[in-house]
Amino acid sequence: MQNVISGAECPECAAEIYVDADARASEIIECTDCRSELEITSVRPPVLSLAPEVEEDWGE
Amino acid sequence: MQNVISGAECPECAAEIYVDADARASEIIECTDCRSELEITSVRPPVLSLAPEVEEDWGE
Amino acid sequence: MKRVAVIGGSGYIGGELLRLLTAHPGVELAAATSRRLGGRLIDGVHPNLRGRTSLAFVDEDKLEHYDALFLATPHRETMLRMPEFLARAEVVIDLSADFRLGCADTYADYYGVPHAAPELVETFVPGIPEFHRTRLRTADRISVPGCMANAGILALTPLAQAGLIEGEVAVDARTGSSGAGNTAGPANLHAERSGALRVFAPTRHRHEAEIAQATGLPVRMTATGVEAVRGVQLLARANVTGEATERRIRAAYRAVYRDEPFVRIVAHRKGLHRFPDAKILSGSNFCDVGFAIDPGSPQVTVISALDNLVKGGAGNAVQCMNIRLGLPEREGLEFTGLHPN
Amino acid sequence: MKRVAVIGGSGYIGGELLRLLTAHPGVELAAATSRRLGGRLIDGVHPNLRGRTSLAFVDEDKLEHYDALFLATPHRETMLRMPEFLARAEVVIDLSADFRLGCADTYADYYGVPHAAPELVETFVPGIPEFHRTRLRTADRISVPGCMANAGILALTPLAQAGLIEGEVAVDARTGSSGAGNTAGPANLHAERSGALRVFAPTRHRHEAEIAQATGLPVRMTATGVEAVRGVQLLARANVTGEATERRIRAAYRAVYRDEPFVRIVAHRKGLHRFPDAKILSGSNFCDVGFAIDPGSPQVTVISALDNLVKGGAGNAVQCMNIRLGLPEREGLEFTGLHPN
Amino acid sequence: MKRVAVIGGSGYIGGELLRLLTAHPGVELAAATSRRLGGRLIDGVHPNLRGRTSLAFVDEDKLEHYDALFLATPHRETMLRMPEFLARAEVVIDLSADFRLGCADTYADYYGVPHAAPELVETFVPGIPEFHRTRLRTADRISVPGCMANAGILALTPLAQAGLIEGEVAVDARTGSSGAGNTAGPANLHAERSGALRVFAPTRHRHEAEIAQATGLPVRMTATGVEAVRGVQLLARANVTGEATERRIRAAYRAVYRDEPFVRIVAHRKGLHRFPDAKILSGSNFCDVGFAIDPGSPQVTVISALDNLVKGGAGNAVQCMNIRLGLPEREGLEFTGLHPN
Amino acid sequence: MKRVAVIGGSGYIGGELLRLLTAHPGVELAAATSRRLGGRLIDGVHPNLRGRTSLAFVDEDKLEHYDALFLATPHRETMLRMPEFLARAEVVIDLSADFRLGCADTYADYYGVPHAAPELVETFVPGIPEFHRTRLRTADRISVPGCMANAGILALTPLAQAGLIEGEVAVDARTGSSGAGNTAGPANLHAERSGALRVFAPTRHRHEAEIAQATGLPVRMTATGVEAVRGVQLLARANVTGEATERRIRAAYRAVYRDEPFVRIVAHRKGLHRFPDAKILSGSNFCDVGFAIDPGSPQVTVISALDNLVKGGAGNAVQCMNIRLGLPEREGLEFTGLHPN
Ligand SMILES: NC(=O)c1ccc[n+]([C@@H]2O[C@H](COP(=O)([O-])OP(=O)(O)OC[C@H]3O[C@@H](n4cnc5c(N)ncnc54)[C@H](OP(=O)(O)O)[C@@H]3O)[C@@H](O)[C@H]2O)c1
Ligand SMILES: NC(=O)c1ccc[n+]([C@@H]2O[C@H](COP(=O)([O-])OP(=O)(O)OC[C@H]3O[C@@H](n4cnc5c(N)ncnc54)[C@H](OP(=O)(O)O)[C@@H]3O)[C@@H](O)[C@H]2O)c1
Ligand SMILES: NC(=O)c1ccc[n+]([C@@H]2O[C@H](COP(=O)([O-])OP(=O)(O)OC[C@H]3O[C@@H](n4cnc5c(N)ncnc54)[C@H](OP(=O)(O)O)[C@@H]3O)[C@@H](O)[C@H]2O)c1
Ligand SMILES: NC(=O)c1ccc[n+]([C@@H]2O[C@H](COP(=O)([O-])OP(=O)(O)OC[C@H]3O[C@@H](n4cnc5c(N)ncnc54)[C@H](OP(=O)(O)O)[C@@H]3O)[C@@H](O)[C@H]2O)c1
Ligand SMILES: [Zn+2]
Ligand SMILES: [Zn+2]
Repeated sequence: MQNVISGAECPECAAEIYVDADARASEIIECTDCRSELEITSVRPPVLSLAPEVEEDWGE
Repeated sequence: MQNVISGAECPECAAEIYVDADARASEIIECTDCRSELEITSVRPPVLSLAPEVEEDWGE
Repeated sequence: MKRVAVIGGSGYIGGELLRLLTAHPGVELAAATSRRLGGRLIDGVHPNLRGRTSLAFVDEDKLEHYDALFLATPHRETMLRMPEFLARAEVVIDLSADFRLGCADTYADYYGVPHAAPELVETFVPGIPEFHRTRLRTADRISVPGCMANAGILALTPLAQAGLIEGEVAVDARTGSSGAGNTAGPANLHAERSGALRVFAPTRHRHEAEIAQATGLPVRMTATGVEAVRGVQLLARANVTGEATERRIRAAYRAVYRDEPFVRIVAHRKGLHRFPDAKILSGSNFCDVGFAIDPGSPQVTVISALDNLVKGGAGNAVQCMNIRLGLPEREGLEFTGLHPN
Repeated sequence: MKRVAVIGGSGYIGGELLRLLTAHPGVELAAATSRRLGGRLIDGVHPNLRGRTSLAFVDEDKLEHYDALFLATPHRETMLRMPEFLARAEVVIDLSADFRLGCADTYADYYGVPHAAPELVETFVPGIPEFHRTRLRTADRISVPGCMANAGILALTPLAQAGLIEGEVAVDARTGSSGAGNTAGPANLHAERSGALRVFAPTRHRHEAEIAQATGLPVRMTATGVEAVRGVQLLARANVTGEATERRIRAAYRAVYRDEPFVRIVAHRKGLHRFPDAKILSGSNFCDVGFAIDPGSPQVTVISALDNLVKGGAGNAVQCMNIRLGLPEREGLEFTGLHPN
Repeated sequence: MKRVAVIGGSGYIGGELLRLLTAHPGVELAAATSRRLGGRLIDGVHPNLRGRTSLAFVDEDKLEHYDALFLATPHRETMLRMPEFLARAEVVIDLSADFRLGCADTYADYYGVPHAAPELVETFVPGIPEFHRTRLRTADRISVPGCMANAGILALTPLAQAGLIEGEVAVDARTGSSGAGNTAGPANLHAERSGALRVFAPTRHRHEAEIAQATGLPVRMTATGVEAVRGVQLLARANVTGEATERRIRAAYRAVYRDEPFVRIVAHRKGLHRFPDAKILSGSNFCDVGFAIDPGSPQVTVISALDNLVKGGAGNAVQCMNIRLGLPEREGLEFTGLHPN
Repeated sequence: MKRVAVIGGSGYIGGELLRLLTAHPGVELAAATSRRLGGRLIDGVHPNLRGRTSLAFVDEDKLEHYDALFLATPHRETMLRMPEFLARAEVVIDLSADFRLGCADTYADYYGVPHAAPELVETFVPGIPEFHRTRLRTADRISVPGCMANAGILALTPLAQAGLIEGEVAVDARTGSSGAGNTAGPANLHAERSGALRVFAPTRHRHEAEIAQATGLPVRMTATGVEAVRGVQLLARANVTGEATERRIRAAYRAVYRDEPFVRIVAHRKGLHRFPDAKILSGSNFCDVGFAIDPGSPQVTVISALDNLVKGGAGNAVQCMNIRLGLPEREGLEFTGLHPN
């Protein structure tokens, strides 16, 4: 794996999330476990918050 | 491959057929290429003839 | 190289074993039996093996002694012949249902006949690597779980072990047609089975007993045949002890499956593929396990899926063999699965 | 002859209404609207109607006044336009979800938006002939239940009314792809949807609220998309008050459905077709209802099936129309269903 | 009311006849035989008939004399018993292949056995209303064409009669699994047949002889089993005499089919449903016929589709019956077909 | 280790390339692009890759220089961007249709637009290992044939090269829905596409031009969408020069394919699987080729089948890459295929 910073946690499911070392605050990344969209609130130390969700309609 | 005798030919499709060294005359084997049922007429030298076919009905 | 053989090689589980074993770099497939097709090329009934093997089925009297012997023979018949089979190999891996249930009464209850060899049952180790890996390393007799049973065991055991479930578990299983083997009859005639939603076991499906035994939970199970050749999906509901939160449930699964090579946790918030679906698992040895919480409800809904012929049978058996023979556990089982499919 | 019209005639429910109404001897199909396809022949999108009608879709501004008007338009949008629709016909039969739930809060909770016309909701009579036939005879506003909801309501109401159920009911629904309508998107792309076992609602499917309201029972519902174009099958589990015997359950169903034209009790001991299966119901207006008892258990397993576009939608709506307009209740709905299919 | 009966009522064609005849307002279904299921309710094997009839199968020795008798029995066996059948009814309508081919040598060639009753063959009128309606009005013996044969005959005869075809016609047929009847065997096991593209007749399918006889054209035919329960689609290619223009071809079809109740010309420039597709024909008595021209090529590509059990069998037979018994030709055959399906 | 990348990684061919390349022991998948999904995990749209890779899609501006670059982008658009792509890699392997046809007029004729980079076309070597292996060893630009085209080329070239065919070849292709890519629209909506027998190209399918070019034979081609996600089957008819005997035809195939790793001759006298069927080829890189002779007729019927995403696309492309990069030709392509499936 490239240059990543560990220590962030998904606020939804507590997965450990690796943030790219060259990421910037306000970038959106996905949680690998629950696939929530997470906003990088801070890079050092890495802090994540839940990004606003676009509703998906699973209809049927 | 185990002990086999080569040189026989499928009378239907000309595939080269390998006959087990311990096969006996009148045994039925399958042609690997066209899947005809072949009767071993002679083992040494190996000679094969087409075995009588059981009709298959592919219906529909 | 280890030499292995398959009894009942002409059936669907037999064929799947042949697919996996002919491509397995660590073993030599030495023989596959069929009572009906002795002498015929095995790719005649398993056309996917064309070009992969020139093996023909052998009659049972041609059998030798093997490092491992797989039994892909029907339940109720396998137990009658187990003593002969045990004499033929170092390790016997049984895919039938006959040596899965520890209690002979339960067997009689679910299979309708008394067990023919009750004294042998406890000599078998369950073929469930996720929970019996250590014992499997030295097991000479392995009994692989049923296809739906395995989907249920892998879905529920982590929660049961973590003490997260209370009361009865309601299990609803859906299965493809290959689960019933390749004997033609009115029930699996294409025109009847195609597109069916056939509740063939509204209560008391046999795999209920296996899940209950493995998890220690009271289980009620229904089973429905759905349009598919391969594939099992299982949906279970249970009450959660304490608060039913995503974190507690997910933590229990993570703790158990973090390093498992063939179990994936699939419970996503978005996307088209949020929960386990057998559609993408055909041919692969994965069991996908997921769950959902209904905020405000004390229940958890658990979903799992696998290919009945692979992680639900032949693949799982090969995984057990790998463990027992000291081969890399994933060897011969790396196929990814297809999408779309 | 009564003159009827369909709003949203280009969709799947709209098309099914057109199929039934063009062949109905007691009414004249006077108009079908489409916003996209005004002026185009209706058999362009509904090719089964070739040779059956030469009607073209009309724009809404061409609408006149009708004896009955069917609304086959999306939920959330139908409520916005209900006042206009009500002005257009003696009887309005709404197939959308907007006027099914009596409680505006429940609507908001399940549909994610506040109700736009809460004052109108109670003016609608539920389009469930089996339980509201008398009111339907004079109802000017009819709200037809959802496809899975109707399967659940018909399966559970007789037991609920007989006081045979206690505690929560767990409902597991399976549905074909036409239930999602004809708007193309990633979720119903053939390569993705084909062969899927997609748990699209692991908890809280919207029809849960309808079943709970109609039966008075607490309900938890999951829904899975299965390989089928048409068809819903529903499997429910509940605890029985008192002894769970076949006789008590069957008696409850018989008492309610003995003379119903479109509900059949299917719970057989043998045969290939022991329980309801949507496979044989395509095109027919039947809802089949069955059940099973697990001796020694306090539970009943209830199974029902229907064609979502017919008894789960357009057929049921036509049945309501027949009742309301004084036509024979079965008229135009006699198609038997196909086997094999 | 005319009294009719069905021999071989337990099979797929038999079941389809029962579906149509129980719902037919102009006749009374008096008896349906089965050698295996005498005394059993007919809705046991034909579950779609639940609630529609309480008839049970009868043994053949219970047969009386009928206005019309349908034979839904296998080829090669029907001819052996034809004399008995002829004695049982005013009109015999045979759905087997045994009395379709005028030439006994051709029969022997395609069916592998000599014909057992060659003297009877010419006493049968072909059950093809589109080309033998007048003779059918008074025919006491009717031999209905094969399912793929009828699709071919209806597709090609108008062009043949108009002298538009020269040289050999290449016919490629695709068929669903119900075309093979309901006897279970390896070939129609769901897991094998599902999703198959099985070229079961790469050359010389039996229906080739029927199409050649009816059209007078030299025909070469292949047949492939595709994923479907019902449905036949046929694609044919031929060289056109003179200029191959859409106008000439369409005119030939129009001239013949303009007033036919059950043949539709489907050859559109746009839309999703430009050519005949069996998918929307399930249960209906339509045969859709279309064609395409490749500008600059001397060929025409002809496409037709039907439901093998309806216009390819039972429905066509009922249409013949209607003609013969003086009933309205469409009676009992009005089902529109489903979309989507 | 060689570093490779995929443009258009979010599509169906892109996803199949990712499946094969992530599991390929001889190369490192360095990047996959998507314009829509940059930054998203690739297993979001390709759920089969869960646990196999943690790669995310990248925007094109993140691309570096690679040993090999695969283009899984649409025709008509790929040619516009080819110069940029060529600058990005040692070897470019194009899966689009844009550089397959040697003649710019033919391209314009079949694709409806003039070619944007006609001067580049002849710099591409056809990605057909069976007939261009030597040139592929050093080719820097490879253009892989279309899915149906490849099935046709592999089926017909041996006969054409042996001079066994005279006159026009009639090709009839059947294809699954993944052949159309993953853009949702009315044509591939599940409810419409499921169970369809849709003649979407009654004449002049685009792959006709590719087959004609590769074989030198005049070809007329039709194409029908059938119920399948993956899979192409092709049936062709041609007149044989000289006597049409099994031996002559089989000898021609044997001579060419005897040592080919991924072409199997399947033309059997008996069994359920006598001819090529795509059903057992899903996920595998085989193309099965078979034929039948009608004794007494001058024609041969040729049948071939493959998985459109593998030997019809991504697998074939990886085979070309293996050849070009000096890797073992079968590497990463050994998957056997499933039966039943
Ligand atoms: N299908 C599944 O998804 C699945 C999953 C897990 C476990 N299993 C278990 O695996 C076993 C095989 O299942 P299957 O689905 O493969 O069934 P199958 O397709 O019916 O195959 C069973 C094979 O066993 C052979 N056989 C039958 N009776 C035998 C006997 N008395 N002695 C020796 N061989 C006999 C038969 O071959 P010949 O007649 O040619 O000798 C037959 O091909 C069963 O116990 C089943 O419960 C199945
Ligand atoms: N599918 C089922 O199984 C089923 C069963 C029971 C009830 N329902 C309900 O029936 C309704 C229709 O469902 P469906 O499956 O037929 O959906 P659909 O296929 O998407 O059709 C809806 C039709 O409504 C029209 N439409 C959309 N928005 C409209 C608006 N604002 N005003 C007027 N017309 C509008 C559209 O036609 P144009 O764009 O051409 O105008 C469209 O064809 C929904 O409320 C659904 O919940 C569906
Ligand atoms: N399937 C089609 O699409 C189709 C279309 C057009 C025409 N046909 C023709 O229709 C006929 C029936 O086809 P099917 O598909 O319905 O076949 P099927 O499902 O196999 O049914 C044939 C029925 O005939 C009965 N039967 C068999 N042998 C008999 C005998 N010697 N005497 C009296 N009854 C006998 C059997 O019933 P019991 O064993 O219960 O007595 C069986 O159910 C065949 O001739 C077929 O070629 C079929
Ligand atoms: N499907 C088959 O069976 C098959 C077989 C052989 C060859 N092919 C050929 O392979 C190519 C891809 O087919 P497919 O079936 O995979 O189609 P697809 O599923 O539609 O995927 C095409 C992908 O290309 C990307 N794309 C579209 N326009 C682009 C552009 N202008 N620049 C860069 N990327 C672009 C899109 O990704 P984003 O929008 O995410 O960027 C899209 O996911 C086509 O040329 C097709 O003819 C297909
Ligand atoms: Zn998370
Ligand atoms: Zn041969």
